[in-house]
Amino acid sequence: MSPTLSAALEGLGKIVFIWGVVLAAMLPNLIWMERRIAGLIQDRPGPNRVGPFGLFQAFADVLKMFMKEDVVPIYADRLLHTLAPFILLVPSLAVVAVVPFGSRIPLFGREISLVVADVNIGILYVFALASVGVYGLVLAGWASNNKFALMGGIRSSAQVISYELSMGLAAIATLMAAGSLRLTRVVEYQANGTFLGFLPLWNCFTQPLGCIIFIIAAFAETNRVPFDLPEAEAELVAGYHTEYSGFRFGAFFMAEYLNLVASSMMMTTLYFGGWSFPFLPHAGLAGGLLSIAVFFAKTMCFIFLFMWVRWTLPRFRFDQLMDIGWKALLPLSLLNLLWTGALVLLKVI
Amino acid sequence: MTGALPGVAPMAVPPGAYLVVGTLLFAIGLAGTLLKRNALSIFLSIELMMNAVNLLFLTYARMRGDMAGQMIVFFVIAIAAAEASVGLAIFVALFRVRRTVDVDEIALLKW
Amino acid sequence: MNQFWLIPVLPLAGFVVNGLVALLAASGRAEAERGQDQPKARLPYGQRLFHGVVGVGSVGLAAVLSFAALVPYVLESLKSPEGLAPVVQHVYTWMAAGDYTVEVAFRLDALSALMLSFVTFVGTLIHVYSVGYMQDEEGYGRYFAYLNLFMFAMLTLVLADNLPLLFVGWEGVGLCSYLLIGYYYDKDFAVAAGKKAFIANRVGDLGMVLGIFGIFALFGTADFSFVELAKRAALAPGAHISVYAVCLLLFLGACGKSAQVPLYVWLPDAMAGPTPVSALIHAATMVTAGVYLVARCSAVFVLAPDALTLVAWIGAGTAIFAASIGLAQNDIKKVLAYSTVSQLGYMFLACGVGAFSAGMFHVFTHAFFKACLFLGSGSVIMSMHHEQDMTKMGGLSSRIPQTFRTMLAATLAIAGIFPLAGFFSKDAILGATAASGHWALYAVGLFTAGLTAFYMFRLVSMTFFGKARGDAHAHEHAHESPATMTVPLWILAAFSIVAGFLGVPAALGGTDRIGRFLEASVAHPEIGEMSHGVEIGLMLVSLGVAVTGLVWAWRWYGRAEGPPEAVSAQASAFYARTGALGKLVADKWNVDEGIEALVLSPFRKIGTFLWRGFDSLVIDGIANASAFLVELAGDLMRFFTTGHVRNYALAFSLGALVFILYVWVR
Amino acid sequence: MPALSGELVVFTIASILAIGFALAMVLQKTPVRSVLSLVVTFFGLAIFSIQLAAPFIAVLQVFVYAGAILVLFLFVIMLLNLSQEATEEDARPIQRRLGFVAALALGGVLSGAALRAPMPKGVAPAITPLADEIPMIGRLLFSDYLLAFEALSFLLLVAAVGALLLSKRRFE
Repeated sequence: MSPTLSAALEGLGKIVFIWGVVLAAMLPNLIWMERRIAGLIQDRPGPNRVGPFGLFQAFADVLKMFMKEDVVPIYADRLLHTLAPFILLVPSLAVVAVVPFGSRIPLFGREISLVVADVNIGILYVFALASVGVYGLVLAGWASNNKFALMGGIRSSAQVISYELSMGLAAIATLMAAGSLRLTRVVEYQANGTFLGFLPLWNCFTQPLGCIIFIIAAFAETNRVPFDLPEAEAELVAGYHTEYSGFRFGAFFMAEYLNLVASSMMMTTLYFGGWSFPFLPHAGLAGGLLSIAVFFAKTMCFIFLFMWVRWTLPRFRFDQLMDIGWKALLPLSLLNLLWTGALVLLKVI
Repeated sequence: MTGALPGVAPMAVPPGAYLVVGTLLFAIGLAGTLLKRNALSIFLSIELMMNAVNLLFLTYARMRGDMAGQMIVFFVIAIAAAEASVGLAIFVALFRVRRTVDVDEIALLKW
Repeated sequence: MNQFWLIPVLPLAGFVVNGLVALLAASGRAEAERGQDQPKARLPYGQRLFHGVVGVGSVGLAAVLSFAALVPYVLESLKSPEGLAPVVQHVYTWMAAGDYTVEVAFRLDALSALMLSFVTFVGTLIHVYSVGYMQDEEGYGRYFAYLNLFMFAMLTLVLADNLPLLFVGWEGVGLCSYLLIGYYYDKDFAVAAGKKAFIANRVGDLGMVLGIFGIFALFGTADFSFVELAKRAALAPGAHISVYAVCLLLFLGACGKSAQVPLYVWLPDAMAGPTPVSALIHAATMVTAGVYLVARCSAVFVLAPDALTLVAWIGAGTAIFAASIGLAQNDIKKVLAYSTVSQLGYMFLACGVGAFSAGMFHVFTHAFFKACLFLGSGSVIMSMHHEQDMTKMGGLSSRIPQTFRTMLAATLAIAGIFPLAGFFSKDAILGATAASGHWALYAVGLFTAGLTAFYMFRLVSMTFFGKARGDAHAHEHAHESPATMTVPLWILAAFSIVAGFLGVPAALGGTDRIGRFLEASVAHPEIGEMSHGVEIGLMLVSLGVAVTGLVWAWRWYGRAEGPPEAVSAQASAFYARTGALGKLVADKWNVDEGIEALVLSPFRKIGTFLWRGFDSLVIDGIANASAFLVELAGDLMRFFTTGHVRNYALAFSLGALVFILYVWVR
Repeated sequence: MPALSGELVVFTIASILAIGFALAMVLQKTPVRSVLSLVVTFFGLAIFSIQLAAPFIAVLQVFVYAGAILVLFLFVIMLLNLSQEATEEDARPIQRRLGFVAALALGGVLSGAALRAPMPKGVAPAITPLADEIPMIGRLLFSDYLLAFEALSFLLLVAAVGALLLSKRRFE
């Protein structure tokens, strides 16, 4: 096999694997999971009829959506109205490409790095895409030609721009610690080393403040409760997707869960050591496979956290949201930057 | 494109092509600036012009193998951010008073 | 005691302390009195005590120090036939330019010792006097601060070892003179008088500065070592200035400071200041600085006999001119002011005929009796509740006997009555003038002596004799001054009587100690010999003239009495007896009017022309024309100024297009 | 003629996208659509940047321009609810014609000038290996461009304060 061809095959394999896992294995189950967790928290069974434990409920839901009529309001901007859900989908899918989902596995005589694209500007790339994602919401809101939708769109643009700032500043601290924008380097840095002698050198331990800020900002970026003001069903009917139905509403639905997955992956990668876990080997074939398992386990934990929070906390008011973003998170993220800088300077980490 | 180091490889595309695209984008932006009447559209056109110039800078930097061009672009982008925030704030304030952002209706330069 | 740099520094410290405290107190007072209608004029006793102690103390200490320095020096000097070499003390280098350095250095030699003695002595007495005289004044602290500053400047002037440093003192005393003349800054005439003094002095100072440059050009140094060079006539090679010119320039400076014709006009007006200031600055010390300068540079003047002759004539002319004006003044201080000018003329006359030591002798004696007279007049004025017009006085001899007696002694001294101080010093001058063979100058001097006796006795007669004129109430309440004022008077009167014995001429069996003492410092060119018999004869003649003047004044004014209506008669008595000439004299020879007509008015006309003709028409025309052009251009540009930002952007890009094309095509 | 390589293909597609959507941006009557067209143009420009060995700039362009500035534009447009451009006739038709001419002429002249400028012969010298680019930019920012960098930070602060003040409602 020529090197070029084998490299191409390797890349293709990784792409198929990661997107296959995310789209085919995780997404449908997430829908089921969310509803079951909601049931758990609200002390009710949740979906349990379709298939064992109601596991096929997601397929039933998707089928239902595809069957429904796809309505486009008459005064809507037809092109943008159609485009908006897919604009929302693309960035989340693209983010997954740079996430290192495992260490290296030796396969077919090759040392395979378990990341689709190990770009040198990894973190920036993630933020660039995340910042573009907001177009989907804004356009959906605007194109619908509906005042509730418009309000949702405006809210989401303001919210995303505001929280992107704190999120970025928090993430900059992690790359300061690792000394690279490359996500594989960030994970390797966390995997090799200890903090204070007994803790793994995970960023969540060295910069707890940054970690909390990032998580909060991630909630806001994904428009999840308690930051789901763009949809805010109590005020704006359904916010930006008021005028969506059927297949395109399903796309929004999917995008939301994709965002959830992508955010959880980023949290895992940036703050919780990615695919590494103390005392577990990650070299060799077995270690490589184990690292993949560790990574997805951590990701699932965060997904669970998202859902847990969603069914637990009430929603913020918009002015509260802005206050938290600008008056609390932004200064705190600067403080975190200082803190991390001091740690780096004092050679503690 | 992993593994490829574009900085080391010779340019596969003639630099002149970048320059022509850059100047064309600049001209389009200029046309927008001169022909549009919505202040925000004019502003957008100006952003396009700036980015066209950025492209020229990057091309020259690549041609000369010099980082200075990239640094200038970095600064241009940062200044554009400042300019956009202030400019848009001005338009918002203006709109509150005049209920329009049509530049032909806000001929305040002649008083 | 050779740390005599402390002598000027002590009053400086006094100035700083007094000035700061006065400033703080004044600001505090302004704070406290905000909203009150009547500001309290008189300071609290504590403050007055503080200012008095600091003011008098610093100057008194300086006086003690200076006597501690100069008494041993003088005694030592009188023992050696050649005199002692000057003691010079370097403090620090002020400026260094190439090879030449200007040091802050102080010098004690015969001349400065003489000046130092009476400056500190009289200065201290006047400070003490001021404690009483100024007690009702609001600016008590300010007054003492200025007076201390003046003492610092005067002592710097006297002790300086080089002309630049001397010039510092020279300008310093000028500044203080200005400040103190304008002490009553809320009175227009005082402010005007201050400005007049300042401006007149600037004219002289210009000559002074140029004269210093000239000295430097002539001798290559401005240290007083040039005096030695001048004695050997060792001019620097390639000096492009004549000694004559340098002497004239220096003399111009001296004229300004010492109020000689034609720059004397400021001194009579300077009487607007408080009377002790008149006594200290405008009679005893500062105004003699010019004489001191000429004496200091006497060796240079000797090299230019023509310049000396000019000095003599200016001096004599000033003497008789000022004396004649003094004849008809009714303001008691004005009389004394013109008297001062006249006496200064005498001093320059002495210098002019080559008798520099005689001139300095007169400076010395004059300091005592003129200070005494001024302080006495201050006492009179105070007792008359600030009345200065002599026609409203009279009969005060019984009301203020101490003042009367001391002033009478000083009057006799200035009139040249044997054996008081003025007799010896004036006669030294007249004798030297006669010996030099300038009989015309002698005649002028002699006549002036008669005039002096006349106007001085006229002053005494109008003030103290006869019956009270003017406000009877004021006369009844006239009271003797406090001891702080009378004690200095007595001391000064005593010195007016005895100071002359320092210079008893050989003809009267003396040894002219002061003359011999000064020989070390000033030039003493050959003047000419006179036998003792002739000298005694001349003395008798001048004594006779003086007595004649006294008697004449007594006959005209001594018994003048009568009710208040007689005031005008009293005033016009002089005109009645002297006719048109008297009127002219009483009008001060119309000098101020002449200056107005010949100098100021042309200047004003030129100024008016420049204003109306040049500025209004040409300058404003240019300005207006350019404004018009701009307006025109603006009208033109208005067409392009649409206010539409897109038009501007279009014009901008078209301009850019043209520019790029130009660059490309070129 | 350079060989038809993958890079050239990418360039061609990107330039068609960039120019096409730039034109669309100008021709659109709807501000929102203009913004979206510009976003696409910027993505084309980002591709150029990557091709010109400036991936950092490319990401920055997407991040700052597409992700922040243009979202801000959208926000303002939606806040002011601007839907259509004014339709009535231009008061000064000369502006329209002259503007068109000027843009055309300037574009022509500038491309001409750019093309006629002397090109470096042979292989362009390497900027840096890709991996070292970002640390290098960081080092340059804090050494050679320190003054500019600090001035820039001050400018951003002033701009933030200014924007805040301008957009604040004044309660009298």
